[in-house]
Amino acid sequence: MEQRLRTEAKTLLEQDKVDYIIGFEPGILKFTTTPLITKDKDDIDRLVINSFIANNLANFLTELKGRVGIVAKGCDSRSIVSLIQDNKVAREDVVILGVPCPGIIDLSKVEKLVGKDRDELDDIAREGDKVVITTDGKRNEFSITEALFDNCLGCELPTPQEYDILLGEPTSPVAEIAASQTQIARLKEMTPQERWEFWKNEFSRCIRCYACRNVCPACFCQRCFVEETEPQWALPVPKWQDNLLFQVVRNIHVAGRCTDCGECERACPVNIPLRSLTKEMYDIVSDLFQFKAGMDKDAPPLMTHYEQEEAEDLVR
Amino acid sequence: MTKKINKRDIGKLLTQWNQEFAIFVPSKEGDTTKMTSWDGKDVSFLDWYRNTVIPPKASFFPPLEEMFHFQKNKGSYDLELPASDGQKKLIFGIRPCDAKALAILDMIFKDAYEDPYYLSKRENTVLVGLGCTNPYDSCFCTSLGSNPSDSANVDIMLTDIGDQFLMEAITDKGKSLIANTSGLDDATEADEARAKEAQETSYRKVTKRVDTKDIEERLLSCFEDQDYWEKVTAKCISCGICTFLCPTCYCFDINDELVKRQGVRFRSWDSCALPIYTKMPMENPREEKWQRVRQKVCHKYEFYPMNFDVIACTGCGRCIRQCPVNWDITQILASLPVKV
Amino acid sequence: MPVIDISHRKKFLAKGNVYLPHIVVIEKIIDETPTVRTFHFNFKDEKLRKEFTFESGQFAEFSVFGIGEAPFCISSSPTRSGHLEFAVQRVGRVTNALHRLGVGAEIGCRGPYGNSFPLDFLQSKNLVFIAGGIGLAPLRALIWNVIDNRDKYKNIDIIYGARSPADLCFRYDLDSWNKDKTVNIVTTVDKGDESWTGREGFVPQVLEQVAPSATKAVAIVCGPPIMIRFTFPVLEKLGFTPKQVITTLEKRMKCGIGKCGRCNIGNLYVCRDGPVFSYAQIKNFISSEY
Amino acid sequence: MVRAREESVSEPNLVGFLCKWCSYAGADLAGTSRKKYPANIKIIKVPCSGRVDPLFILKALRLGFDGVLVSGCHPGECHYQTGNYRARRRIAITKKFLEYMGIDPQRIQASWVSASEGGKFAEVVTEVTRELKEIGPNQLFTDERQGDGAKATD
Repeated sequence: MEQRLRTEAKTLLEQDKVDYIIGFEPGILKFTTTPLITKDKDDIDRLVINSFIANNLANFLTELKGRVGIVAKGCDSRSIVSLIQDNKVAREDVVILGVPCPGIIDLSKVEKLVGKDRDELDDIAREGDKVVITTDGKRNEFSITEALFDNCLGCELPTPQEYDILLGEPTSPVAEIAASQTQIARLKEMTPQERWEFWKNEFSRCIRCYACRNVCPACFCQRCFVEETEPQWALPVPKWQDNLLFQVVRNIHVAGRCTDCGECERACPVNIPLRSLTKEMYDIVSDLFQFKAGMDKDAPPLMTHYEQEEAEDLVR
Repeated sequence: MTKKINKRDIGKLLTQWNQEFAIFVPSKEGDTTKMTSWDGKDVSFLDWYRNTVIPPKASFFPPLEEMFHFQKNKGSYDLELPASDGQKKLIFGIRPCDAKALAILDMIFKDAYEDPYYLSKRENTVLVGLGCTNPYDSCFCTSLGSNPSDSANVDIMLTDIGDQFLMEAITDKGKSLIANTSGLDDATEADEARAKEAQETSYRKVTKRVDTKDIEERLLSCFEDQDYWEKVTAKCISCGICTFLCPTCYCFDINDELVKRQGVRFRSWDSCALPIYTKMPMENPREEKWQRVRQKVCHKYEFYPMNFDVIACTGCGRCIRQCPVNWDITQILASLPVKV
Repeated sequence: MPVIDISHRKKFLAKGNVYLPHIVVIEKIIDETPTVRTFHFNFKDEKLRKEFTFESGQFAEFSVFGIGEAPFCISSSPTRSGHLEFAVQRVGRVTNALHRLGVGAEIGCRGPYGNSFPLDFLQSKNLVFIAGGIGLAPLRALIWNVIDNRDKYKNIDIIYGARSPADLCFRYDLDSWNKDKTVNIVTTVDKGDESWTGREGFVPQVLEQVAPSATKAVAIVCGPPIMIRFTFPVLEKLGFTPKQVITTLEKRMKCGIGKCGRCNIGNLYVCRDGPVFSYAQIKNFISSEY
Repeated sequence: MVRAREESVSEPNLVGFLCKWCSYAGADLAGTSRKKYPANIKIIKVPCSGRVDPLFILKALRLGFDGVLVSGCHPGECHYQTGNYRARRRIAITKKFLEYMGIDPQRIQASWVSASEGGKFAEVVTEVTRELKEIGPNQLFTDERQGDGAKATD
């Protein structure tokens, strides 16, 4: 797949079909990858596809000017489609290099499985439905479902639906829906007061670095409401009340655009379980309006559309 | 005056110190780690602690701090400074890189005008350092004039020598504390030899490097090279992680809140990575991402040294470990297009 | 490092805490333009009212409690006692709040901060003041100082521009300076209206036309960044060396004392090492950051 | 309209975002036709219920209001054709999502009130006020410093 990607990417640049290629290259740290955004053919040989290509590269599309060839997993391709639906990206300006995605390995889960930090591990290898983590020369086998990101476990469409070039054979979902929802299920068992306390507690840790927002392809506003000063909607300081307000409103604002890619939670430096918010919103939108983000580039976006008869029971 | 203490007696030692000090130790909060108030018994951090995600600067320069209160009274205002608790504090287990970072922060907070909030906490606190035995692959302190066992910026330094910690008093503060602490054994020459060996082993474990030679000149020479900066910052997402979690970053914002005639002025962490940081109504001098990243790199490696003769980076590696896109400052410093 | 002695600036700290403002009272408000107001103010504290001193070019941090704090230069001259002044253009949260205040309102003030115009260096020189819009405010603090010590300085040229005739600030000052025959004032607007009989054109262009001599002269420049950017090359063309050009800059500031970080130009902080700079000091960094 | 909170601790504070074409006129009519309804509502006129960003709702709760009412034209009667349909989607997801966060969904209310429905407006406000009284004051965003859930009504 990697070789195919390099060939295709090089061709796209050489034939001047795109101005940029966005993909992944190995990160400096073990078991990491990092986005590669380049115009230069010589960089193409650094492109990789492996079990650690976590970033949602669609995030960079709204920033780059020009035609872009972009490596996209299932969830990323839906983010791209969502951007097309919102007229933030023109379909003809992107060449989607689709990666059928078997799921991405969550390093923090791996660390917990073996009780060691990432840099103390010798190897992490995926072998079918197993993951083999080698530490101190010893092989530790686990089911892959224990090592994938929660959102990968619940992923509905691991193979991009929208692509120009599909780099491999379509894959089927891992479909561990329950496992992907354990945190949400736990929250739903709580009383409303307990849930509010839970979130209050989580958001008192927030340092307002805005990584969740900046890493999110659906958060493309030129100016975010938290930066408004007249009126000042939220204090620009890390008080839990304002942290919580920011995140709740952010979730409402990206409803119907969020594809459950899990980037916000992965980026959060203080490990707030943000996906327990985004995924719930994803489900609410799906239940109420049978809408799933980024499925159909020709469908109108959730919030610009309506049906005559819907959600009427919530209005007096 | 070198002492030693059994690792299993650390709980007792902290209990003893707790009489006089509020003790702060590395703690887990959710999946993140920071220095928090010791609960009086848990010393399990000795097993898992490598370094905290939130740097210890937060104990002196918190993410959110009340500067003063104000009360509105028929159009008049009464201002009131927050009462200082006067409580003496002890941070147990601070890493050499973070202790050095505090020494770096002292310079800016003492410069010209003294910053009363930071300095009062600093004066009130004893730092007990703990040498690293297991640095991260992202650590590069040895390139910045420090090392995993550096005792230069703490009051008391602990070195892991197996079942025990060697305990050295570094400052007068540290000496008097150790003199008043019971239950410590004198370290033998063999202990000190073991410590030295352990320190050398740790030193070798730090493998990441940056070349800081002529760094100020090199950065100045490519300051205007927009193409270069654009290329190396393309993947940055302009979040505040690398700066907020940097132990030497000190930028802050000041904001008011007024509810029912009771007001507070806050100071909170701010970041040069965020566009709004420098935004003026008509103009933003650092509108573009590459300008902001350049500012971050240059501030640490060029401007701070120009003002205070020290690089404002201690090689703790947090910015590399925590970056959502794995941006690496050492790569930038290594790839500067130097024009001779 | 640029060790600067600022001990004289620390005289007026409230309770020894540099961030704690003093309470000042607004005594008079003058509408300069539709968006600019001058506030006359004085300290609530009797003692401070008598003892407070500052130098031309310095600024202070003013707060509207509950809204926030912003820096403004003190636009009156230390040679004129009785009250202090600052001028505010309505552009953001704090400035809007200031414009909503009336006479008698209490606001916070801490300062004075920053350096000041180098009076010794300016002595016995020809002075060319170049200002745009509200940029005249800090220069005004110096111009009055110079006029009150007229014999110490040589010729004075003032080139002042604004977007439109209605945007010209301190017209009452321009009128009174104009009475002095040794002061040459040129006003210009980007675009005039029916009643405007003066010059039209941007400040840098008008400067080029007026072409003041660089011999034994110092140019003192203040205005929006775009004006400053285009003025420097013109001055260079007229023969002014970087050392002969002095400017006072504005950046987003919060703390006012060189700590919060945002107002730097290279290693210099506008609030602590400035706001008054010679072009020679900042030219390394200014092109892509100001 | 600012009540002394101390006098009536249990009286809920409600903010209403009313569409200027229908519900605001409906409220006006309720007033002029002397329909009785609780004075607990603070009314903010908006050009259309579609103007109400869920942010407004959160901000009102953050400021300590006990409930928020968004009221617009009946479906099919929007002055701008579709504004109220969009409002309906927004309110639906906001209500569901806030419920998940642990906020009582009754704090977020929506109604369709036309310019001629002064009576309905009075009924809605009466009903909502009663419900808010039942669920008690909004303490969601209070913390130690603000004590009793201070209102930023001044």
